[in-house]
Amino acid sequence: MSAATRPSKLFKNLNAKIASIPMILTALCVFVGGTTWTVVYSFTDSKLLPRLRFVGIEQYERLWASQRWIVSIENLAIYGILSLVFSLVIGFLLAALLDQKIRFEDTFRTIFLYPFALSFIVTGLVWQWILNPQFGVQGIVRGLGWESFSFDPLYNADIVIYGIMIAGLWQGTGLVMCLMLAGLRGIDEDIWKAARVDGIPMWKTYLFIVIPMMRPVFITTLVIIASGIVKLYDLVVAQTGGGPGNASEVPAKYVYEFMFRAQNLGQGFAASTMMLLTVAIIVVPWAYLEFGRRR
Amino acid sequence: MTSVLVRDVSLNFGTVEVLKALNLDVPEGEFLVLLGPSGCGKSTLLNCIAGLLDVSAGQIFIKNKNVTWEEPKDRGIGMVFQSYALYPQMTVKGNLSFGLKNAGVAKDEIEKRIARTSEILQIGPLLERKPSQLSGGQRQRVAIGRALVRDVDVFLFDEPLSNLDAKLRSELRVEIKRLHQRLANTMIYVTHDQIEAMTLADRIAVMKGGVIQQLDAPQAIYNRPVNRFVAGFLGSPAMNFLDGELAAGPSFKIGATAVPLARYTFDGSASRIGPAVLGIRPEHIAFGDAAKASPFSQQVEVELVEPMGSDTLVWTRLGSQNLSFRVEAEKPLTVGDKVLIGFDPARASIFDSTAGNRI
Amino acid sequence: MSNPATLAATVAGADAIAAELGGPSGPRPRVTFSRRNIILYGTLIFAAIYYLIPLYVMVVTSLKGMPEIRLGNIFSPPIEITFEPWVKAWATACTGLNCDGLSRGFWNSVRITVPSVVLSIAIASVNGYALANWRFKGADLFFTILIFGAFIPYQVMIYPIVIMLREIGLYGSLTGLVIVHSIFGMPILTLLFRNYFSSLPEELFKAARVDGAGFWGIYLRIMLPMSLPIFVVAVILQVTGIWNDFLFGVVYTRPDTYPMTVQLNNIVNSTQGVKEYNVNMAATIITGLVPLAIYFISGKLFVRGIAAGAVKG
Amino acid sequence: MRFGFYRAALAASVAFCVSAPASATDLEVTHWWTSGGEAAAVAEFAKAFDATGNKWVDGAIAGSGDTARPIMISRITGGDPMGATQFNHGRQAEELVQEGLMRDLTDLATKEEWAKLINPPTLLQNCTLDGKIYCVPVNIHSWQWIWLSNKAFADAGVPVPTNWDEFVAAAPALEKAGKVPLALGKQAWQESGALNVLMAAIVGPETFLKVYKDKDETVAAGADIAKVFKAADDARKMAVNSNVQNWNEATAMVINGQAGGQIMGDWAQGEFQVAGQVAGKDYTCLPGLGLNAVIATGGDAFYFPKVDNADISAAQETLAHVMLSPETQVAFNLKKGSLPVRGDVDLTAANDCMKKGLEILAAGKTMQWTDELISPDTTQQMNDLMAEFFSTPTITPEDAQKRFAEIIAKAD
Repeated sequence: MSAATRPSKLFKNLNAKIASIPMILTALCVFVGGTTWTVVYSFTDSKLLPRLRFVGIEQYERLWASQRWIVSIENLAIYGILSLVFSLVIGFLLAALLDQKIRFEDTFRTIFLYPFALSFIVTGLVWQWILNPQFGVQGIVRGLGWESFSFDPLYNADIVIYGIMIAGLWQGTGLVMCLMLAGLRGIDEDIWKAARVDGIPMWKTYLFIVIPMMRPVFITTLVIIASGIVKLYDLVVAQTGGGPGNASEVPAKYVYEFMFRAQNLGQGFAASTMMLLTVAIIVVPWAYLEFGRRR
Repeated sequence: MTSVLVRDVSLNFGTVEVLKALNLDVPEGEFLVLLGPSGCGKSTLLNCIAGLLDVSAGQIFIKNKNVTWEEPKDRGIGMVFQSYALYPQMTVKGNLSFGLKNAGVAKDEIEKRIARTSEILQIGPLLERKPSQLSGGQRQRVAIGRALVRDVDVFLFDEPLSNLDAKLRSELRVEIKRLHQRLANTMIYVTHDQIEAMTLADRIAVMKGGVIQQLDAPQAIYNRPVNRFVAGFLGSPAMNFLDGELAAGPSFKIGATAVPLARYTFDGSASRIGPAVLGIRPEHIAFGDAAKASPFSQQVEVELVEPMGSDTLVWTRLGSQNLSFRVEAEKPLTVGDKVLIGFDPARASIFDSTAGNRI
Repeated sequence: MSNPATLAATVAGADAIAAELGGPSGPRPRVTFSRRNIILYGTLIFAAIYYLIPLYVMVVTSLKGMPEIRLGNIFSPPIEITFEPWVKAWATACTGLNCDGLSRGFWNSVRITVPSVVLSIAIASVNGYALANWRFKGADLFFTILIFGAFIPYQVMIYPIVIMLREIGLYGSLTGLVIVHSIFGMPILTLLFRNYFSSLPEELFKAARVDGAGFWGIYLRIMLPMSLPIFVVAVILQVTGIWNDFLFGVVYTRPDTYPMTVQLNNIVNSTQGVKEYNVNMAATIITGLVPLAIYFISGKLFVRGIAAGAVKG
Repeated sequence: MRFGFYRAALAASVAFCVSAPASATDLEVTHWWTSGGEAAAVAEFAKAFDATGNKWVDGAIAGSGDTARPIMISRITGGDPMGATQFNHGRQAEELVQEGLMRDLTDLATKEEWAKLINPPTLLQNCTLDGKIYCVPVNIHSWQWIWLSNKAFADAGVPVPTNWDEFVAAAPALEKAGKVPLALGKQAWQESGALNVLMAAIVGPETFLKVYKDKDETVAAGADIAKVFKAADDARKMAVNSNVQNWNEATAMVINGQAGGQIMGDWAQGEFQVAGQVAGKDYTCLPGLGLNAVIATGGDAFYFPKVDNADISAAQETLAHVMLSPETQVAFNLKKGSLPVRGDVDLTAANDCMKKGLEILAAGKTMQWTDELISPDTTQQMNDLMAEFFSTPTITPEDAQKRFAEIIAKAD
């Protein structure tokens, strides 16, 4: 009984590999290649055009000495943490409410979801308008006679980032709600029956039984929300342009403006490298554990 | 003639060894059952034979051909799955013909084979339906048909009846057995249900931890299990195990009681002195008058009665250890009754108390 | 209790039972305005108002004339409804020298969106399928990189991609833009498809392999017909994303193929003295109509698809 | 070889076309002129160019140069250049020229004697690199203006000021009348622009150049500049209630009398014109804030990316020629509110403000502006600083000046 010649390892699952070529190319050329390129050029003094004139870590020194960059980082941290928490909490609450076998579920769901169809630019413009102190909410409340009422988040440097968050949540929570609703629908009905018979209050059932069961949904949601947060740019530009002053600057905007407005690619690349580094430190080990080691 | 030969097959998932240098030789036309608890590697072995999993080491031969690196479709096998795995968007007919079309079988030949298969399985009237319009039993019949229609030498069944209710299960069990008698193909059947194993198999391979514990005819395994695991896994209600001590004589001491072992056939040359476990099946324990004739008998008190229709399982205590025995349903026993029980040590099994091997 | 004798014998106790019988019987009454319902619907309606206000403001404003807008209240309904702003936004608003409003970009957007959606979904679904069912060596590494890619701000990638497209000679062409959209849609879509395909019973895949179907055979004949829900999700996400895209559309194409969003930006940002809010709002709504329509039409399927794509991780 | 053949064929066809009116070539021109006055002005270019038998394909991208520039640069470096593109002349396109991506216009310039026509000569210098000319300046824009609303001052019952100091003094009266004294769009470039205008006006061109040209940080940290920051502090206080973003929205506040004045370049004039206002009657303009009547000669220029297509090359030359022709210069600049780049054109149609500018120009009182002196990178840092300063009342003028001096010390 002679053994057949062993097919080369490379040709095993050949079709699967061929089909994955676009993915592999994207991963290697665009994401790894582009990232490497960015990192390399962050050590140069490239201005308008990328040039390989190395200047060591000069760009990084300048980056961390920049007040604007510090503000950007702080803003992203505040916005990121709060909008992550609020998206998840609001999204989950809305989903839980919709899951109570209510009437008009379709209507409510559509209402919560439709903002997601609109771009950040549109979202920013509309909310900029609603939050405008002259003719927006503040103006109207004052018009009703409450003269001292003050609500001008976009014009107050201390709270402007929250003003942006109001709009961001408006746009994004619908999708989170949908994901959560889907997760809730996937929970075995028997769990609810068991909890009811055992007399466990509803909130406890959600908190200690249902939410832990929805781990995969939370992970998908987390990836989607978090990737959106890091990229936060359009919304800020449309709503405040980074203002008042630089109170609502975010890293992605810093990157963009140094690359193209200030024509200092090196500085822009240094800032992007810092962003990518942060993302890599958080995402890669986690993604590897989450997705890589699955059996 | 050997139909399926598994030689030194190992399979690792990372550092976990799922199959350990496993050997198996299935003669042509045999109905072999792989039996074991979940996680014992029985389904994994079946998937390896089917070619759905790549082995880490070793070889697999089907019909004397080394198929270790062959694609599943080229191995000459048909497979039936637990969840039926019918293609939901295709009709029954589409399901049956899918594999044949892939293999490039001529149209009229496909028609012929489908006609024959649906005749054998009586699924003729279902041919134009979608799987979602079928009942569980019908679905599984179609799934069997899908394997049948391929006209192959070896059928692989992966727990095909587990998703069915008890009644359907026993019906289909009989049908599979008839099918095997009619076709006389080699069949390898994975199950965790020992009744299926006992009723269907020519031989049973009992597996645990990626290793075949015992491979033998059902009755042999039932009567002379090689270790405590096999003994406990086969038989319902389960075998009684009594801890005690092997003593010279030879006899087996349970507390103050001694069971004479003169009629027991010892295996090999293991130590016949020291702590051991005596296993005796409930149906091998005699009761009342019959017990008097047994080489060993003892007066016990009834603690619990489980009527099962055809007979009754009675729970009692020997020394401080639980013991159950079977009596005919007509015998009216109630809790508290004092009765005489006894058994023939020749029908018992004695195991090493640590390794669990048969002594 | 079927025995009348027994019934008669227990007459003494019947009073007690009668008292019991007078108690709850039949279906439990439902109170429409129970506290629970008030809180439940109250919260939902409150939330719905928050979500609807911007849409209301947009619509109302787009139907007002400029003098009315200057008067102030953005929430008050139009006194005199005018469709002028809509007409202007669609047909006559100027950007630079071109005064044909959004109409100019509409077909460009369609021409960009359709192939981009098709290609990106085709690639991502095959990726997801390969990752879920074929798991070749190294696949997980690429997948991890892809997830990492989801977090890269687009702006960072503008330059490297300009260079890549230039090198392969696709810069400025529609093909180039379609590729760019496929690349940036890939991470999240692949994740969803991969999750979806791993949630399908694995035995189905095994059965198909035993039946002799290959990589493509299984994908096309078995997997695709079962994947309507996740395809709906993917289509919605991609249509929304690509239709609303401004950055790639403007950087990687040329003026004759600029998408609608470029016109929107031009209309909204080229202010002529006073901002024409009504025209801006009308333009905004018109631009959003396509994705909005898709949402409204496919609402239920979306949740079902998401359920399939996200629930199993 | 085939390629060579095509070249020859193309050259032949070009030679054929030169005598006959040029065959219709589509030339894509990108720019960021989309506001009312700007669009009207650019239409003049298009009209003149179309009259030559070619076709102007408009590639307007709204949202100021910051949105448009990355797109233009990507297009040029991506190998898919447009026919012509706007840049502020100065240092924005420097590297593109160095990379050899822009077309050398020296031959045309020599033929048409641009050196003689263009006034002031610094304009052409800004288009020159290593002795070669790469761009066509089309207008002169000066930042140093304050635009005052006559109506606002009338409402407040105070006379229209004639210089910055009077303006500051009039602010309380304006506020009392419910006006915003100074309209200022909350965008960084407007805020740092205002600072530079104040600097040029208060300390004069010499000190200004010491700071920006010589990058002298001791001057930047000195007492003169301290006065400038003090004035910026005044401006900050006066603009507290100015809740607009875009420059033309701020201008609109001046136009409708909501605000007293706005510091803004001469392009604001186009907005007054579109609104039908008359200089001197409805609004007043003070060059150099009424303190120091000098104007900077920044402005817009058109660059022509290198292309391989002979038809387009020919069209590029035609466009360059058209842009500098006297008629187009007049028509364009009247609409744009800027000054023409040649001294030999007839501008009798110009209004009050423009005439003021022309006089200053004729008197040779010009200076270089930041676009030409500092890199976009430094400009960005300036913008960031001023954005912070104008929106954060807690930053004292002294702090701001200290940080300003640091930027100047590291400027390039």
